[in-house]
This record gives sequence, structure tokens and C-alpha cells, in this order.
Amino acid sequence: MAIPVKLEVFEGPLDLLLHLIDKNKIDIYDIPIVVITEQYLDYIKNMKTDDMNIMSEFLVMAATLLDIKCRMLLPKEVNEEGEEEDPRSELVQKLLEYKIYKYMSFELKDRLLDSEKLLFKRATLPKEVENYRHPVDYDELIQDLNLSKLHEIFKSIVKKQEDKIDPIRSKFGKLEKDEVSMEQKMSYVEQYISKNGRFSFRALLEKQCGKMEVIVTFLVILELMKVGRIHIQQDDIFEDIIITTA
Amino acid sequence: MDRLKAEAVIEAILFTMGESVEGSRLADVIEEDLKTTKEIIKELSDKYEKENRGIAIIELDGAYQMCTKGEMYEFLIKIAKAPRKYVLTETVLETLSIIAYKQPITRLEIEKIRGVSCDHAVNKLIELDLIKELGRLDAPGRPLLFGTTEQFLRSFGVKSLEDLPELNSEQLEDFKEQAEEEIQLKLDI
Amino acid sequence: MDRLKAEAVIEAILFTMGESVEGSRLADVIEEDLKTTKEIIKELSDKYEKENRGIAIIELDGAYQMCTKGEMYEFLIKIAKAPRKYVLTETVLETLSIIAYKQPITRLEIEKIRGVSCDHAVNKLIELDLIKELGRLDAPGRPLLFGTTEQFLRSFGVKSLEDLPELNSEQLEDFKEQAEEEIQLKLDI
Repeated sequence: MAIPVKLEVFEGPLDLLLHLIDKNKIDIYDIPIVVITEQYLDYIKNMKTDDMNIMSEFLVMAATLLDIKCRMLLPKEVNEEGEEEDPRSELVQKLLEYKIYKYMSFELKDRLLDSEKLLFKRATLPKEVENYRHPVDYDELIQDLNLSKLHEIFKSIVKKQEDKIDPIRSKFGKLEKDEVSMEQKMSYVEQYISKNGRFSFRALLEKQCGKMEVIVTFLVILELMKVGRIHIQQDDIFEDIIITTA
Repeated sequence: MDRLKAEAVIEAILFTMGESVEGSRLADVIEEDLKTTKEIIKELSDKYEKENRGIAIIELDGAYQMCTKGEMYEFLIKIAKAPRKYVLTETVLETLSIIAYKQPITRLEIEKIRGVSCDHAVNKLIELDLIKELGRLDAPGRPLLFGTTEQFLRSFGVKSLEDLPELNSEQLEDFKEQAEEEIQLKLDI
Repeated sequence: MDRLKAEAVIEAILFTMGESVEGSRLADVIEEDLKTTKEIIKELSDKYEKENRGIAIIELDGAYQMCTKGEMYEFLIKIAKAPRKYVLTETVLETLSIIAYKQPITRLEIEKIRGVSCDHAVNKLIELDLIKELGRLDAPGRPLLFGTTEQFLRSFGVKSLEDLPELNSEQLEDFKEQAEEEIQLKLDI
């Protein structure tokens, strides 16, 4: 029987990464990406969070780790100075910076605890002193400000508010399941294959209407290739792709 | 408790309480009897008599209170009456423009537009008599509604609120279109 | 003004006002220049160090405020209302430390460093009056810039931003060394 493990709560993906680095006692400057990525993915698999926002932040980091993992396998990239670039260096810098502020936040917390012991007092001004308000010099306060400038300020605020609204997503109202399902497209493409035997990828796409259909068709082709049902061949870059049944 | 320490404790208590504190309560804190406590307060009080001290302890019916010495009054008036320099910060100005064009408006609506809390700015504007409370909105929580004052009209040379330039719906549409174009551009790249 | 009297006046003002008072305002009242005023405050402050005193003067970004000494706390809570405690979560503290050291800073920059959204923490910090808006960055979208408040200095016992615990590259070196030592340990096993 699996023992339920109480998962620690992390302040975000960087916090989790630091924890893993610490736990594995590894050098922050030389992170074994494969190990860390595996552990990271394991962790988020076990994460029970209903908050999509939090989850997505962890997923972004997972994608970044996988990206680094891929780039580690490829020949080293070279920067302008002709030096080899470590795909991990950006992540290392981020981790170090985050670690510093995390450390400082503990330092600050200590100070907070000390300062909480200081007590202040409310003002005890005599009433007539307390109620005294020096008249505001409005000419000095308003200066060269006028109505049209105030209007400009208001317009810029309204514009900023509009900018914040994503005109595309705001029209969604609610998210609905895609009308193009993978299964349906799969059976369609399989029929197409058995009918045509050998065909052009471009010709297949031309039969699709709408962006979603094109995307799903493309995914179906990738899947069929992966499972070995079809072969694909492309003679040159940007040439048409020829698909044949395996 | 050690005498000197007891003096310090009493000073700290009277300072932070501001109001009068009964001798018996002070005695409890320093864990001495009332008689000793009174002696300690007397000693402390005597030290306050020195000319470099601005505060004193007065006894009121067995209770003690810290206060400023009478001769300090003129200086207190001086600092309270010193004119303060007011400046309209960007935050305050933005809040003012929203209130001017959307009045009557609640804090919540202002915060929605600005995306951040506006308490400080609203209080500042009330202090400056540029906005005022207009009443309460007939909605849950009965939030306060704010609007501009006569002083606002005077300062900005506006005859009445109808004089405020209008931000019409056409303009709003323009902003929307601009935003959409920008998004489209990004998608096309 | 006579030095001793000036001390008395400053003591009376700080006692009465309760809140922080700028050095320049105190200087106006005692009719001395700022430098002399600061010297006088220093002298006064030194006298408060004595063991029979329960109060102290703290400096906050050129302003001064009277408060009780930290060691008085245990006695004060027996009688006075304990001050509002901030319960700051780790998230909020991390965000605050980034703002403290990198101010003025936008939300986006904070999020970049923390790798997570900071809206909640920023709003909480504004609500607690530990940070405030400083204006807007002159960049697309004109994002708000945030910085710490006087309340931040008070809550964290910091005189001014220069007085913050140092954030230096040495710390980074330490982290590096620690990491290296750990590696070495592993290799040695």
C-alpha cells in the first residue's frame, strides 16, 4: 500500500526547484537537468490543486525544464563572442536571484519580529490645535493643471483599461469543448488513407475547413506516424509531404 | 522590581497609553505595592521637572497621565499650524479624474478602473476638499458615493458638472478598435 | 533657542504628535538649521538610552517618532493593547523583500523574479500600508511602480532604505560555496 506523502507547499516553481536542488545536494551551477526534470514532473503530477493559475505556473516551468533538457542534447549554441552557451545558465541566474530575495525575506522577518515590540501612541493634541487646518493654496496646488489636462488623464486611464481586456478571449463568455474531436478526425483520416493509399498532405489539409480542423488533422497525422501506421516523406524543405500507408 | 527599571516601565506605559492609568494598575505591572509605586512615580515626576524635559506626569484622583508641560503649548500650536505643502501625485490626479467623469462613484468602482486600492487618494482628495461624499449607493454594503465639490469646480474653472467634457461612447469604441488591432498585429507576426 | 529648551520642545512635540515628524518641521519650530536640529535630537536620544527611561526616538527617512523601548514590551502587553501584528505569509514577505531592494519596481518585474503571479501579495502589501504606488513607468502600458512606505521602515526597524540589511554579491558567493562544499561532501563519501 502506498503511504500517502504529505507534500510540502511551495511558493512557486522556483521555490520547488530550489528545494529539489537542496534535497539532492547538487551544485546550482551544474544542475543535472534530467534528474531534476524527472523529480519536478513527479512532484507536479502529485500536486493536488484546483487552482488553474497556480498549476499553470508550475507547468510553464516544467516546459522550460523540458526545453533545457532538449537543448542539452543538441550541439551547444554559440553566442556572439563565440563562447558555448549553457542552456541552463538563464535558469541558474533566475534561481540565484530568487534565492537571494528568499533569504532576504527571512532577514526582514527577524527585523519585523523585533520591531513589533515597539509601541507608539496616538496623537494627543489639544482639540483646537487638532482641528486647525491651514488653508490650502489651491492656485499652488492646481498650478497649470486645467480641465482639459484632467480629461487627458481620464482618457488615458480608460484606454489603459481597454488595453487590459483581451478582445478575443473576452468574447468567449465560457469555454466549451472543441467541436473538432481527435477521435472523429482519426476515423476520417483512416478512411481517407484506406481509400487513397498514397496522398499529399497538402491535399488532405485543403479538405479541412477552419483552423481547428487543420490543427487536429495535423495532430492525427503525427499520431499515426508515431504508431507506425503511415510513412511520411518530404524531399526538400517546404516541399509537399507525401503520406503512404505502412 | 529594580527602581530604575520600574521608572522605565512606568514611563513606557504612560507614554503608550496616552490616557490616565490608575496607580494600582501600574503597581500590578511593576509588582510592587501601591505605596512604593507612588514613590517611584514621584521620583520619575521629579526628574521631569528639569528644564530640558517637555513632558510631565499629572495625578488625577489616584490615576496618572503623561502630558506636555504648559509652557510647551506655543510650540505645539506652531507645529500644528505650519502650512503643509500639498502636491497632487499622479495617483491622486488619476483618482480625481475618474471621480470627476464618473460621479457619483464608489471606491470599488474606482479601484476596478485603476486596478489598485484608492483609499489613500480618496482620503487625500477629501482632505483637500476636492471631492466629497454624496450619499450611499442602494446596494449590498451600502457603499459611499463620491463626487466633486464646489471647490473642484472653482479650481478647475468649471461652471457646472455639465461643463465637464464628455467622454462619449464613440471614443470608447475607438479605444476598443485600437486594442483589437494591436492584438491582431501580434497574432499576425 | 537654548539647547536644553530645544530638547524639551522636541520631546513635547514628538510626544504630542504621536506620529513621525519631519526633521525640517522640528527645525522650523526651534528656529535652528537642520544640522543643529539633528544634533539636538541625537543628544536627546542619547539621554533616552539610560536604563531608567522607557521611551526612545526612532528615525524614519529623516522624520522622527517617539516609541517605547523593545525591552518594555513584556510589561506593556500586561496593560496596553498589543499593536496590530502583521501575519505575513512567505509569499507576501518574498514579494516585499523584492520590492524593498528593487524599488521602484513593476508587478511584471516582481513576477519575473518570483516566477509566479504577485497580484494578491501586492494588494495585501498596499492594504497593510507597507508599500505604495510611486508612479508609472514610462513604458508601453505605463505600468505602476511600487516602493516601500514609512510604515515599512517602522515595521521593520529600518532608519532609511540605505539601512536595509545588505544585499550583496558576497551572499551569492556564500551560496556558491555552500553548494560546492555539499558537492565535495558527496564526492568524499
